[in-house]
Amino acid sequence: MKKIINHPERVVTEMLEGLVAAYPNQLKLIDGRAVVTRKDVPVANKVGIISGGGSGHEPAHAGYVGQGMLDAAVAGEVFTSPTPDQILEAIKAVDSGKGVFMVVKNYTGDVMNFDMAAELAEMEGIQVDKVVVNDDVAVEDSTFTTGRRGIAGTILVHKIAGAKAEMGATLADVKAVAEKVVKNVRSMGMAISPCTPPAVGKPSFTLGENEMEIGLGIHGEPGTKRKTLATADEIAEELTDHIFKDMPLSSGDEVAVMINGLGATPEMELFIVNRKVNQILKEKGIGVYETFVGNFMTSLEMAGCSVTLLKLDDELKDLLAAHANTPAFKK
Amino acid sequence: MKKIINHPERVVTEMLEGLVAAYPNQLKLIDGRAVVTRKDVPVANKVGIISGGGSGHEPAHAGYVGQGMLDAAVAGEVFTSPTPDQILEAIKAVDSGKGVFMVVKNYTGDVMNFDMAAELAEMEGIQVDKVVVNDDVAVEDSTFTTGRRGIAGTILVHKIAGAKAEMGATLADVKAVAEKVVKNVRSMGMAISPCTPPAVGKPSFTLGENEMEIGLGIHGEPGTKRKTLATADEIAEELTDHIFKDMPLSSGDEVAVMINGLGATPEMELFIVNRKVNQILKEKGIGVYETFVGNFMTSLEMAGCSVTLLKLDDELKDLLAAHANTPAFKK
Amino acid sequence: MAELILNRQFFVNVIKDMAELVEKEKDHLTKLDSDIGDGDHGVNLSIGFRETMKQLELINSQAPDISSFLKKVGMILLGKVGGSSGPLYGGFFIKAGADVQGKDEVTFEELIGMIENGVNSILQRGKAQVGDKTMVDAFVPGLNVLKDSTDLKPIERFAAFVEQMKKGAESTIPLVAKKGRAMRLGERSVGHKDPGAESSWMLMEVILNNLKKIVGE
Amino acid sequence: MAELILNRQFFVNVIKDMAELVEKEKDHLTKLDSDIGDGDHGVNLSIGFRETMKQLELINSQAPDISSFLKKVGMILLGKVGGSSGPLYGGFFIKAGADVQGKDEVTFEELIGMIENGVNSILQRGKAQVGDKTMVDAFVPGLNVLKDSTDLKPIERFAAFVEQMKKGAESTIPLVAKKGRAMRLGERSVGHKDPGAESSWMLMEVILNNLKKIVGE
Ligand SMILES: Nc1ncnc2c1ncn2[C@@H]1O[C@H](COP(=O)(O)OP(=O)(O)O)[C@@H](O)[C@H]1O
Ligand SMILES: Nc1ncnc2c1ncn2[C@@H]1O[C@H](COP(=O)(O)OP(=O)(O)O)[C@@H](O)[C@H]1O
Ligand SMILES: [Mg+2]
Ligand SMILES: [Mg+2]
Ligand SMILES: [Mg+2]
Ligand SMILES: [Mg+2]
Repeated sequence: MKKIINHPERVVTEMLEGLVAAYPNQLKLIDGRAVVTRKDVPVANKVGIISGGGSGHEPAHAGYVGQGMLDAAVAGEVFTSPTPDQILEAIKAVDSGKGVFMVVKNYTGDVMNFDMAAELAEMEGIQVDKVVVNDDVAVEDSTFTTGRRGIAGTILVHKIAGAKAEMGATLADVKAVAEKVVKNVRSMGMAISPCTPPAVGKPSFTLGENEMEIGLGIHGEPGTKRKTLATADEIAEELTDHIFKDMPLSSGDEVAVMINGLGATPEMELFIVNRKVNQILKEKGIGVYETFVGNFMTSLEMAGCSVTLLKLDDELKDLLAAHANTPAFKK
Repeated sequence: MKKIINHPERVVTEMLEGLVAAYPNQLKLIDGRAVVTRKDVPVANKVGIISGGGSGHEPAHAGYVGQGMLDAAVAGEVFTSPTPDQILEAIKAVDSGKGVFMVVKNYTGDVMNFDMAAELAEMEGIQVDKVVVNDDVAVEDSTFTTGRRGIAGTILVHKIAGAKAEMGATLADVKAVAEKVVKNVRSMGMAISPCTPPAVGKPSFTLGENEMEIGLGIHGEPGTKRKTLATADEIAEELTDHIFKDMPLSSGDEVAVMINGLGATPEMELFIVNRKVNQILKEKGIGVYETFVGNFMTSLEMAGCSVTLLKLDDELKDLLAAHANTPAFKK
Repeated sequence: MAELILNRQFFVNVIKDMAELVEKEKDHLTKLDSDIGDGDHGVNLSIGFRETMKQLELINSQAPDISSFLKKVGMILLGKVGGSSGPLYGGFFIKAGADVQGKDEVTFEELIGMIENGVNSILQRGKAQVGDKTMVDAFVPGLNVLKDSTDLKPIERFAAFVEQMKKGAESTIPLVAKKGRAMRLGERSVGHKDPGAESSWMLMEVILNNLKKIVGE
Repeated sequence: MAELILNRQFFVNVIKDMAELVEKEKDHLTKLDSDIGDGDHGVNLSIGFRETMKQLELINSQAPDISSFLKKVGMILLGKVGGSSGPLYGGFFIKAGADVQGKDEVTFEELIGMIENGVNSILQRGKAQVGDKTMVDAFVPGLNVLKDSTDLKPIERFAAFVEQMKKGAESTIPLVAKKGRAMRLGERSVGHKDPGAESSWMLMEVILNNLKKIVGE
C-alpha cells in the first residue's frame, strides 16, 4: 500500500485538521468528533443542513460545508458510517430552532446511524427530517445497502437543499425539494482500477490489465459486470443507456450533468467522457442546462468515473444556479 | 495502459471539445488549433493573458481560462510544447490593442515556441511580453529545461497577472507583477507512482512498492533522489525545507500555500500534508494568508504532490483575493 | 410469592455481566463474523462494553433513573461499537429505557415491556425480517414466546425466551443472508451461524442469570 | 564572371531538394536521435517538409517576394515539425527572409546575410553555445568560414562553409550534451553524433548543390 499518510488510524482526524487549517475563516472542527461545520453555525433563521458518511469520498462531505450547501458534515472512519453521537453533535451545532435536515446516502449503516441520531435529537426537542439518496441505477441491493446506493447525485441534493434552506425555507419545504431531486437524479459508475482502504492495506478487488468493472459502488463493492475495457465513447454510452432505461428522458427535457472522477482519473479522461455524454444528450434533443466535471464523490484512489443526470424544472434550475461558497463547490 | 479514452492520438482534441461542451457560455475552442479562449475575447481595453504548454497537466491550462485569469490557453500534445502557429492564433484572438502577456513555464520547448510566436505577432504589430515561471527548487537543469522548471506556482502567476490585467493595467505593469510573483514563488514535488502518456503506452518510470521519488517534474522526468517512502509529515518537512533553503522566510512574513495533487492522489492525503505544512509555517511564525489544496497542475495519473509557497506583499494579497471565475479556479 | 421487583442495581449488574460475557465470547463471535461478515463483531462489542465499564460508576451516579442509566449505556454503545450492531444494540438499550422514566425499580412485567421496546427498535432500525439471517431471527421468535407464555413463572418464562432465541440463532445456519454484510456472500453464507443472532441470545441469557440470582435459585 | 544572382525559383528548388533529402536521410537522422534523444528527428523533419511540399505551389504563387515565400515555409515547419527542431529550423527560414523584403532575386552576398540571420535566429532561440552538442556546433564555425573566406569564389566559399559544418557535426561526437533532450544522458551521450548537427550541414549542402547547378558546374 502506497499512501502519503502518517498512520492508517489517524487519516480521518488528520485530514479534517488539514482541511480546517486550509479554510480557517470558513470552517471549524468539533474537537474529537470528526464534525466539520460552517464557522457561523447555527445560522439564524435557517434550516440546518447536514450530511456525512464514511470517509474516503473526499471532497464529500466536508468539502461541501459552506454558504449555500451544508452547515455540517460528519465523517466516519474510511468507508464506515459515523456514529449517532457524532451525528447528534452535528445536529445540535447547526440547529437554529428551525430544524435540521439530513442528507443521507442509502447505505444500511448510514441510514441506521442517522435515524438513531435523529431520534435522539428529537428527544432533545430538535426537529429533524431527512432524505435518503439512492441515485445509483446499477443495483437494487448491494453489500452495503437495501435498495439502491447513494453516489455522486448526493452532491446535487446538497446544492439544491442547501440553496433552498439559505432562502429561509421551512424544514418541510427543504425536504420537499430534496425529495424532488432524489426522484429526478440517476447515476451510474465504472472503474478501471481499485482502491486500498488505509486500514485494510490491500486493494478492494483486482482487475486484469484489460478489464473494467461496470456499475460498482464507491466502496469497492462489486459491480454488475466485468468487461473488456472499452473506449471512452462506449463507456459513456453504456452508462447513459442504463440511466435512460431507468429514467426515460425525452426531447425538450433539460438536465444537469455531472461527470464524476473516482479519485485517480485524470481530468483529461473525464472531459473525454463528457464530450460523448454531451453529444448523446444533444442527439436526443435533451437540453444540457449545466455540466459539472471533476472529483465530487470519490473512492480514495480508485480510477474510473460516474455519470449523473438530474432532470430539471424551473425551481431546480434556480436553486442550482444560486450562490454557493464551499471549499469544493462554488457558484 | 488503462485509460478511459478513445484513441491516444485524439486525447487532446477530444478533451478540449469535452471542456468547451461543459462550459459553452464561458469558453470557446479555436477550431483545429487546440486553443481555448474566453468567449468574450478580445476583452476591450484589457491586456490579453495567455498561457499553455503540453497537455496532461489538466486543469492547466485551459481550466484557468475565464474572468480574472487567462484569456486563452494553448494546448500541445501530451507533454509536448504547442507550436508557434497555435500560440500566434491565441495571441491574435485575445489582443484588444493593449498587448498580450504570455505566462510560459520554463521548458526549452515552451520557451522557444512562445518566443517564436511572440516575434511573429510583433511582425504583425501586436505588442507581446512574457514571464518565464521557474518555481521548482528541485533542480537547476533537467531533461526538459535549462534552469529551473515551472510547475504548480504557475497557477498563482495566472491568478495574479490575470487580476492585474482585469483591473486595466498596462502590459508593463502586468509584466512587473508577474515577475514579482516569479521572484517570490517556490515549489517542490514528490511522487509515489508514475504516469503513462497515452501515446507512449508505458509508465514514465518505475518505483518499488516502498519507494518515493523526491523533486521530480511534471512529465515524469527523474527527480533528485529516490528514497524509502516516508510519512506525510516527513514528506511535508522535506519539501518545505528545500523551499526554505532557497527562499528564506522569517517570522512575520505572510505566504499563500498551494498543496497540489499530481492527478491520482486522494484529496485526503493532500489535506494530511497541508496539516503539517500549516504547522511548520505556524511554528516559524509565518502567516498563512490563504491555502489552496487540490489538483491544480497534474501529471496525468501520477500519484504524489507538490508544495508551493508564495511570499506575499499587500499588492499580491489584493490581487490574489480579486474576483476570478474559471472552470478550475473561482474566487 | 411476592412480585419480582428489579431495582437499578439489577441493571448495573446486568451491564457488568454483559461486559464480562463479551470479553469471554469475543473470539467466538469474531470468528463467526469472519466466516460470513467482516470479522469484527466480537471486537466491536468488546470496544463498546469496555468503554461502558470505564464510565459505569459515573453514569450510574449521575443518572436520575433506570431510563437515563440505560440511555447512557446505549449512547456509549452507539458511539463506540460502530458498524451495524452499534446502532442496533445501542438503540435496544435506549429504547428499553424509554417507558420507565422516573423509575428506580421496575416489575418483571415492565421488564418484558422494556425488552419488547428494545426489539422493536432493532426492527425499526434495521428493517430486517425473520429469515434474513440476522439477530432478528433470534429476537422475534424469542419475544413471541416471552409475551405469550403468561402461564409460566417469571424465571421459567424468561428461560423459555432465551431458549427460543438460542434456537432462533441456530435457525440462521441454513439461511441465505439478506441483510448486513453477509448479504454479499449470497449462497455462500449458507452453513454459518449469524454472529449477531448468537450474541443476542447470549446477552439475554445474562439477564436470565441475574433474575435467577434475585429469586435466589 | 557576372555577379551570381539567385531568383525565387532558386529558393523553390532548394526547398524541393531539401524535402527530397529529408526523405532519403529520414532513417539515418532518426537513428542518430534514438541514440541520444527521443528518436524522432528524421520523422519530425519529414512531417514538416512533406506538408511544405503539399503547399509549395500555392505559397509560391501567393508570396509577393522571396521574403514572404521563406516566411511561409518557415511557418509550416514551425507548425508541423514540432519539438526543438521545429522552432529552430522554422525560425531559420523566417529570419533568413527577413532582410530581403520586396525582392524577387538576391545576390550571393545577400544569401550569406540571409544565412547569417537564420543562424542568429537559432542562437537566439535555443541559447546554445558551441560545445553544447547541438546544430550550433555545425552552424557557428561554418558561418565564420563563410563570412571570412572573402578571397574564395562563391561556390568554393559556400563549399568551404558546408565542409566546415560537416566537421562541426563530427566534432559533436565526443561531446557531453548540454542542451536538448540528449542532456539527460549526461556522460552517456558521448560517442554519438548530434542529429541536428548532422541534418544542418546536409540541408546547407542542398543549397550548395543548387548554387553549382546555376553556375553550371
Ligand atoms: N439490518 C439489520 N437488522 C438486524 N440485524 C442486523 C442488520 N444488519 C446487520 N445485523 C446484525 O449485525 C451483525 C453484524 O454486526 P457487526 O459485525 O458488529 O457489524 P458490521 O456488519 O457493520 O461489521 C450481523 O451478524 C447481524 O446479526
Ligand atoms: N537549445 C538548442 N539549441 C540549438 N539546437 C538544439 C537545441 N535543442 C535541441 N537542439 C537540436 O535539435 C535536435 C533535436 O531535434 P528533434 O529531435 O527534432 O527535437 P526533440 O529533441 O524535441 O525531439 C538536436 O539534435 C539538436 O541539434
Ligand atoms: Mg462485522
Ligand atoms: Mg464492521
Ligand atoms: Mg528528437
Ligand atoms: Mg521529440
